[in-house]
Amino acid sequence: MAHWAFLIPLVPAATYFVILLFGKRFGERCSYIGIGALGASWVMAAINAYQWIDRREIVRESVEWAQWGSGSIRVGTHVDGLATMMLVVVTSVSLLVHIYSLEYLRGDRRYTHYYAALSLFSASMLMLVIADNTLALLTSWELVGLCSFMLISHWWEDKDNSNAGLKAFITNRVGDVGLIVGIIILYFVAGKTFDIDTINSAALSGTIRHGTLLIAACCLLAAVCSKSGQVPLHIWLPDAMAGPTPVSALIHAATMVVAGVYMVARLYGVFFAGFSIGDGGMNLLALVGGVTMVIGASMAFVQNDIKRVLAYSTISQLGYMVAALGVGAWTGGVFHLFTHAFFKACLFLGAGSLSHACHHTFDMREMGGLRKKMPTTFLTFTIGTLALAGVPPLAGFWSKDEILNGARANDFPIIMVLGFVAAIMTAAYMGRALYLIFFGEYRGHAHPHESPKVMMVPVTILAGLAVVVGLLNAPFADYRFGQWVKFEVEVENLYGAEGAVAEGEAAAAAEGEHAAEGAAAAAEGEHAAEGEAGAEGEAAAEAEGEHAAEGEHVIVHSIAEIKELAPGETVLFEPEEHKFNIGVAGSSVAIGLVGLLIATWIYLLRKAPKNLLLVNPFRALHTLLVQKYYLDKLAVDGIAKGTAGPVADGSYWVNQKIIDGAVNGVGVTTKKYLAPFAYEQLDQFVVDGLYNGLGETTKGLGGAFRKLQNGRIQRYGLWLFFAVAILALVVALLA
Amino acid sequence: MNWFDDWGITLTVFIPIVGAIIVLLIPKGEEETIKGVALLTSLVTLGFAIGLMAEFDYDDTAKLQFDVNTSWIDVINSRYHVAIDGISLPLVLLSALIIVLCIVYSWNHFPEPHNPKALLALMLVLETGMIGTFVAQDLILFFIFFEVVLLPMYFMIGVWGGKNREYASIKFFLFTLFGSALMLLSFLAVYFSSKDPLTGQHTFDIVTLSTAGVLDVSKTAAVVMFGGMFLGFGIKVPMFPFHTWLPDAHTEAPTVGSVILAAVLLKLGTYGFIRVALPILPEGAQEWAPYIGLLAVIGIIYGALNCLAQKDVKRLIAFSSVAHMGFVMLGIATLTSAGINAAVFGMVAHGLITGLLFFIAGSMQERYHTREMSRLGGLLISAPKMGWILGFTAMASLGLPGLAGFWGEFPAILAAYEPLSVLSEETFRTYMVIAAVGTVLAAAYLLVMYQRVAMGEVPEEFKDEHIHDVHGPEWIAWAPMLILILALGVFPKLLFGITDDAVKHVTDGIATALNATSK
Amino acid sequence: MGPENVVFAVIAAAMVFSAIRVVTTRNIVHAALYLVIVLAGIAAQYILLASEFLAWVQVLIYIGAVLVLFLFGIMLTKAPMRGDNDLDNDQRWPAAVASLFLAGVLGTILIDGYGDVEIAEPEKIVRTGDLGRSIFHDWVIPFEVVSMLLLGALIGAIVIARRD
Amino acid sequence: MVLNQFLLLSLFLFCTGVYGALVRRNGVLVLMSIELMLNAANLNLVAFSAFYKTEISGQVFALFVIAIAAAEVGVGLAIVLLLYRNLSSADLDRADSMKG
Amino acid sequence: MLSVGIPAPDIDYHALAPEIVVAGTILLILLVDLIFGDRARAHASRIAAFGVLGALIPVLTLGADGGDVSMFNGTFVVDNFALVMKAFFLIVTYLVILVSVDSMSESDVAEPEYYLMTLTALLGMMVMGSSRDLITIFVALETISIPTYLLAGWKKHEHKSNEAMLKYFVFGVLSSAVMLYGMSLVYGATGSTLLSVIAEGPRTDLGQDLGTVMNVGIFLTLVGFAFKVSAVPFHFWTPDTYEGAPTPVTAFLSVASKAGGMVAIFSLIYVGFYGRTDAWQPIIWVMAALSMTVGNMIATKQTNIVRMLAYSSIAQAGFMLVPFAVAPEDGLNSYQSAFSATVIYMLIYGAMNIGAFATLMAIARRTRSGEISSFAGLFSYAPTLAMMMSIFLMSLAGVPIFAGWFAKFVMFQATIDGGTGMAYALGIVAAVNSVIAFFYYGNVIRLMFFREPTVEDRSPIRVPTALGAAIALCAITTVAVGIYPELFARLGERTPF
Repeated sequence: MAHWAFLIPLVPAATYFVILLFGKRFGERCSYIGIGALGASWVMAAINAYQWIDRREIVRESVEWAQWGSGSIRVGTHVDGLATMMLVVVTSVSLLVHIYSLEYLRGDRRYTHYYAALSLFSASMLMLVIADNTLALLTSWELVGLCSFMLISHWWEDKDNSNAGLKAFITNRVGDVGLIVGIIILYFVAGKTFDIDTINSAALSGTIRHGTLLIAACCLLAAVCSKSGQVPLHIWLPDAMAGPTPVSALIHAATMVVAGVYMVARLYGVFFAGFSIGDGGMNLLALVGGVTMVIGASMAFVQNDIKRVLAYSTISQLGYMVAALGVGAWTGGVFHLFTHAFFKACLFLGAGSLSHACHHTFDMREMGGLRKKMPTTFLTFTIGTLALAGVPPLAGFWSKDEILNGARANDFPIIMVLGFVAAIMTAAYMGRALYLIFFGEYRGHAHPHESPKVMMVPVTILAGLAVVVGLLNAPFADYRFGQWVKFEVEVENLYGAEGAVAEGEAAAAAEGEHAAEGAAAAAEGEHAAEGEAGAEGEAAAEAEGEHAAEGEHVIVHSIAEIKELAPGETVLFEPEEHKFNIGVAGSSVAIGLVGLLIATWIYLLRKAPKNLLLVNPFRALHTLLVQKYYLDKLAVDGIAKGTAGPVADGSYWVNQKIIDGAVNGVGVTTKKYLAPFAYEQLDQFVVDGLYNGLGETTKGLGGAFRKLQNGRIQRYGLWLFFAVAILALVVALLA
Repeated sequence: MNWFDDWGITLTVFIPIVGAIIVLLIPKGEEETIKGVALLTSLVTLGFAIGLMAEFDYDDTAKLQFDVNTSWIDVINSRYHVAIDGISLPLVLLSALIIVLCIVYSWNHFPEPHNPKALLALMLVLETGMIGTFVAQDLILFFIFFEVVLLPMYFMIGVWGGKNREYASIKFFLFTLFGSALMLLSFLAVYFSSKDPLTGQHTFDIVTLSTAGVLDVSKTAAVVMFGGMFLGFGIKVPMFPFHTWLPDAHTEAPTVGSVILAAVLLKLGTYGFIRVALPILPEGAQEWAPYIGLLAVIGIIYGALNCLAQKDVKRLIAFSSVAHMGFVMLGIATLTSAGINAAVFGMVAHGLITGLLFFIAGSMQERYHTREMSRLGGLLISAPKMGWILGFTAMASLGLPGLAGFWGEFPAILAAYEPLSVLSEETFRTYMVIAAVGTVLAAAYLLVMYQRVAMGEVPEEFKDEHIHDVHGPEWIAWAPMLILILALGVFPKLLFGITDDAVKHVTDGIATALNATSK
Repeated sequence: MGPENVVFAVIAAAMVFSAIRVVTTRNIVHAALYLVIVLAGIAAQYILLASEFLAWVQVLIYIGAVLVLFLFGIMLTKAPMRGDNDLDNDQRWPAAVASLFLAGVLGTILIDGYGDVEIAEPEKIVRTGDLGRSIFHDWVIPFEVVSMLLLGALIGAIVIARRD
Repeated sequence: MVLNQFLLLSLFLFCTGVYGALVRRNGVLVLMSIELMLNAANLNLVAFSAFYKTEISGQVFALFVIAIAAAEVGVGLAIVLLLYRNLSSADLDRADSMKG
Repeated sequence: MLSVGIPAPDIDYHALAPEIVVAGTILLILLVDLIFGDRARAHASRIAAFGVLGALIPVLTLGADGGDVSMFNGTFVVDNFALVMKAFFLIVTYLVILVSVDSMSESDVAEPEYYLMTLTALLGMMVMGSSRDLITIFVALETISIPTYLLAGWKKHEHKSNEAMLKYFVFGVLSSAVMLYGMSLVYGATGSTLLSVIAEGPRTDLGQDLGTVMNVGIFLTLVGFAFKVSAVPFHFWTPDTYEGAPTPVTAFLSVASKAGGMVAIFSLIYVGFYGRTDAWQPIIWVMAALSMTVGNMIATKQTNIVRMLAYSSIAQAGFMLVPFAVAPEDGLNSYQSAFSATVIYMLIYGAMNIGAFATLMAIARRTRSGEISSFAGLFSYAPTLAMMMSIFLMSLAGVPIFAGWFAKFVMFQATIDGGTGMAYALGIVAAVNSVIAFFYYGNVIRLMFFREPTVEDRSPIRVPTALGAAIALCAITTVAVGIYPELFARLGERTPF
């Protein structure tokens, strides 16, 4: 199947054109075309997954796409574990969303367009995950953005919706600048290629100057920020909730927004080497992720719109993934991507179901007590919430735990702390949402009822998946996921080697030395690597053994290790994996539960004093610090509320006013002042004026000359003789 | 097909003008005949262009094919030398196609004052000029064709234009004329500095002049000569400080005028750089490249900012041309084959995309009788198909990958990362980043335009009006462009495959002349 | 200073005076009469320069014909015969400046160019026959053309001047 | 005799003629001034002709000039007459309807 | 008769045939008029036209013969240049006659005499083409001038026509006085009136440096011709005369008479003064630059079409002078491109300018006005005339594919060939001016095409056959030469002395 992987996106792509061109003829039946196409893709993805697990053979296919000068630009597919995993996730969620939308969107004005866009999105997203080069990645990256724009502004009659779409697209474009620049830099430094494997390999092999690599990585990070909602470019994501809810589930929770994370995972060599992830300490990638997860989570507290709560939650969870990759926990990050897709989609679709029941409102203040009226929704939503909060053995627990453990093991304490903070907040705000919606009295005016089966079946399936998928990488499952999906790239050590672009004179000077050293260190390094790998535990040793048999390459985990090798030697690079740690797991569970308890305390039991928000936040913070280990309910209540109030409000304010405001401000300034200035002042006046001025001057001079022509012949004669006399003098002087 | 080798290009170039004369001879009353003859002429021309395409030897696109070289003005050693290579071919096809589409488009709604005879004749004359420019291999012949397009366009704007047409047409004419005068001076300077190795005389032959050693000039002289050409071509492109004629011309021109202007006329300038200025004066090019690059990126940003300030759809599209041609010029300024390939691709893509945008803007104006974005809205409701086409084209215009526009922009930006080795990398990398930022602004103005025009509710004033969706002639005119935009976007090799060798020939020449390592 | 120089000086003085009067006198008929003196003076200078034939032509044509023509013109246009203050226009000063300027420039050049080279005594007087031979050998074309010109000018002047 | 005495006399006549032609309003007077200028040129020619012994083309030239000057005067007077008839004045500055 | 023993000069009557035919035609017209009086009024134009065409025949046979003929001690030479110029004058005069026929027969002017004057001027021009001697040049110039003075006032009942004649006459006579004075100085410096002797430079046997005298003499001589070609600052008569004179006469003045002056400049400079570059080149440089600039600038302000064309012709004269101003000093052959540039420019200018005036006359038959504003909307009721006018104006502006581009082209070519800083500077002045020129040419076109007509009568304009033929001839020439410049280029190439 992997050889035919291009069919997987091609089927929905064809569907897009079919629906677009003949949609009117099919009417509502076009949805079945879409579902059929996705079904086919899903089947192919499943077959592919099976084959991958079976053979684990990376398959690449490509054709020439463009050419210029000496370079031939190829495009093709690249199917490995990561791609396989993504194919499964995307086709699964997309298929379920397609089905769900049958009912949810029934009777919509642009039903056919909706399905067409959904098909196009699926196609683009599938293409994105199997792209073998950065250019194809960029293409599909932009295409998913376009689909996102189309679907967010699906109900474009309302200006707010189209504004949201615009905001999404333009914000993403800002990030795309980074992507474009990053890709271009990588194209050149990796030896004029867009091929991802080559780029990864080149990045790790030491042929590229570190500074350049850092710039490239930073550029790509900007794209990650925009696409995957990282601070400070996350602002579009909450607004994107203006689109239909299934779209939010598919695009803005499960798939498109993780494209950034996927890209980091895909080009991990670049990030790993560029941000020196293996060296520990702190790096920008981890920092961005860490900050995002806390800020995202904190803002989720103050939302009344259920979809916005989920949106901030998504931001926060994406922050986890990015942070995971930033700390070197590659598998953790990718695994979290995997699990998150299911439970977050489940939550969104649940939210859709709620709104379907409650007169298309998403306002939690108009809900409450829906537990009895919508039991399936309640059940699935609860599973999703618990999975998100990291309650074992649900999916979120395993993946989040792995991230925190990775941060610990790779020596990123700050990230770990931030992770815990975010975890507690996550549990708390999800608890809050759960209680506000399903418990207490119903506060709305509609007559809520359970949604039809067409909607609830997908939700239930997702809930079921949210329960089980986490087990794939559980210790008792032999960390299967980690074996199936891993980052590995063949690297030739060129640090200090002849012909390496590395560093001009310095490198040249050191060359001889290095060569000698390298040769001596060759055997040693090999052994060391092996030894270390062996010490890592059975699973790793096993994996290595396999590889050693296959590719006969030594496996290394860090650049330092590569550098120790002899120049020219080829190794297999893999980020180091850290497996289950009971301490971290326990803490995270505890923290999750604490969060839930806080929420329970406040929202379910309604024990919190009403004026708690008025408490001076500094005093609250002080109290929190001083009475750190107090398990006093009131104190906890106070701290929780205090944190949830002003800090979240503050960060929301920052979000809305400063960051959003800055962007809007830049936008408004550009539009209101800069652009008119450029247009009215510069273009119309200065530039135009200059040219018109030339014309006027000509005419003005013409007028002056005309005065000489006063109509009297003797005056003409006078000019004649003046001219004669003067010119005669000139001639005489020249002679 | 021996006769075709000899006559193919000549017929393609001159059939339109014969058609124009026939059109002029038909009495004014017989409108159907006039239209028929004009359409037939343009179709035959397109047929010949396609014949050229079919007979073209794609294995050697750098070679000049269908070469015809006979005497013309012996006094100044100027010859009738026409031929096409991989750079010319796409542009010839584009020109022939656009004219057919324009004639079809205007079939039933000629702009006021109603005078199909004159308008069609002008369009056919334009066609001769455009195709002629793309095939000429002699500087004087090139110059003549380059100038032939001037008059018809001037009249087109001036007679059939909007309110401010006189100002616009004069401005267009004067700018271009001024540029041509200086360009001609440069051509002459080149002529007098040249020596044809075969005849020992001065020569105007572009091919000969592009050969190393034919031109004997000091670096300073080369820089000055290039400056003249720069002005001539740069005004036509138009590059940043010389662009002010463009918005006026576009805004005032009738729809087909805008389309032809955007689709083909602007390319004459960029084509001139690639065909004439760079190969003949590589040393001049080297000195000018950073400044061309600078003006190009200023154009990108400046054009985009101005777009944001526009209230008028057509004017917005016009300013977007400034930005897009900035990308083309940036590609050219890198002097690399990636950059120039991108430029040629950008020329074709911009021709199709912006041409289509102008078509749509024209159709909208015809229906709404206004181009004020604040008064428009809900196109997707009133005329959904047109709304979709507009959306598609806007996306293509903002450089969405998978559509043609991308392949003009991205490789240009890419090429700026690593310009020819004799150029400053730092400078061009800065340009690269600025140009990339330009893409954000492009998205902004196009989407804002789309939002204003196509989305939202239908404004009160048009609520009760019947807005006709895309009709027959419009479909016929637009469908080929839509298909090409998509096809070129998905299979860029269709075009890159043709241009690459020819461009490489040019860049290799430049690199050799400058002792640079060709990249 | 030989006798011819004395003659020259006397005639020249008369010519200079008369010329100035021609352009300054307030009586138009006087101007014509002063012009006679100048033209006659020129004829005299011709003789000094040993060009008798030319001198006679000068007298015959200028004094005999042209001047009569002028007088006719004066009468036909009913020009005021007596002093007329309004005979000059308002650009006397600029005109004076222009002509003096010109005189200055050209005079300097002439003095500079020819210094005080002498006109030597003629070895042989230029005879009318020589002139005729010269005209009919070298300048037949101008001669014939002048005849056509005079014919044309005559007819043209009649057409313009006649009343109809 | 010094050549320059004739030349300077001629120059004087010429410049006087210039002055007159520029200042005199009456057409006939302007024609007279022009005659001064032409005669000045003639004097030059004859002087040079006498100066270069073997050269008589100067005198021939002068003859032609005299003939043509006569024609010019004839034409000029015709013009002045016509002007007088149409404008009732022989003043040149009356004719200034076209300017600019 | 031969008592004084004048040896009969060698006369090649074949070489003189064109002039003889023209002179004969003049006499024939006179005779016919004398004998038949008013009955033959209408035939004068035909006789003139046939005479002119008849004179063209020997020009062509002479051209076919090849070989230069030099007569009368070198004062009169018939070479390629002379033949080309004579043919040009003949054709231009023929066109002017065509243009004049209807306009003259419809007004109350003296018709046979009109042609007589025209042919007399033509005779002067033809002689000018062959003159290689100051006396002949002077006589030829006056033969051009005096009849044209009279022609300018031919509509003698019109004040403007009188005024045109007066100004032309006064200015012309003043200039020729200056010229004559200059010639006397040149003669004084070199001791000869023969250009071939003058070319040897000032006499050195006097122990005096006559260089300055000669240079000033050269300059003063050129003034007379600068007046003829209406180069600034000797152009003042031009607008007034052009405006007031009958339009066919204006056409004649603007092309034939101007070309006559230009031909004289050719002979003088390239045969006589070539070695004295420092005398004439700076002056011509200044005149060229001034003419282009001043002519164009004032033209932009004109409201009368003829006046505008007058200023345009001043500017065009500037363009024609450019090659002189930049002709390189080294060697005799290197002025080739400068020389042929002006010849070509002149030929092309003739076609397009006569065309413009002819079209103007055709249009004025309807509008009865010389105001530019009266051209408004012409395209809507007289599309062909509007197109013709546009062709000529565009050509004057130098827009390809009309002949004017090639004229401008060779002019620019000459500046670059000149290769000096001053040459380039003048080239830039010319370039800027060719853009400015479009302001006013374009303005007329704009009015014709883009405006609503202001006249009431919008029926198509009937164009008399002769006039139409002239317009057509000019238009065909303008377009044909524009597309295939070789037609004229060859003439320019073959002409140098």
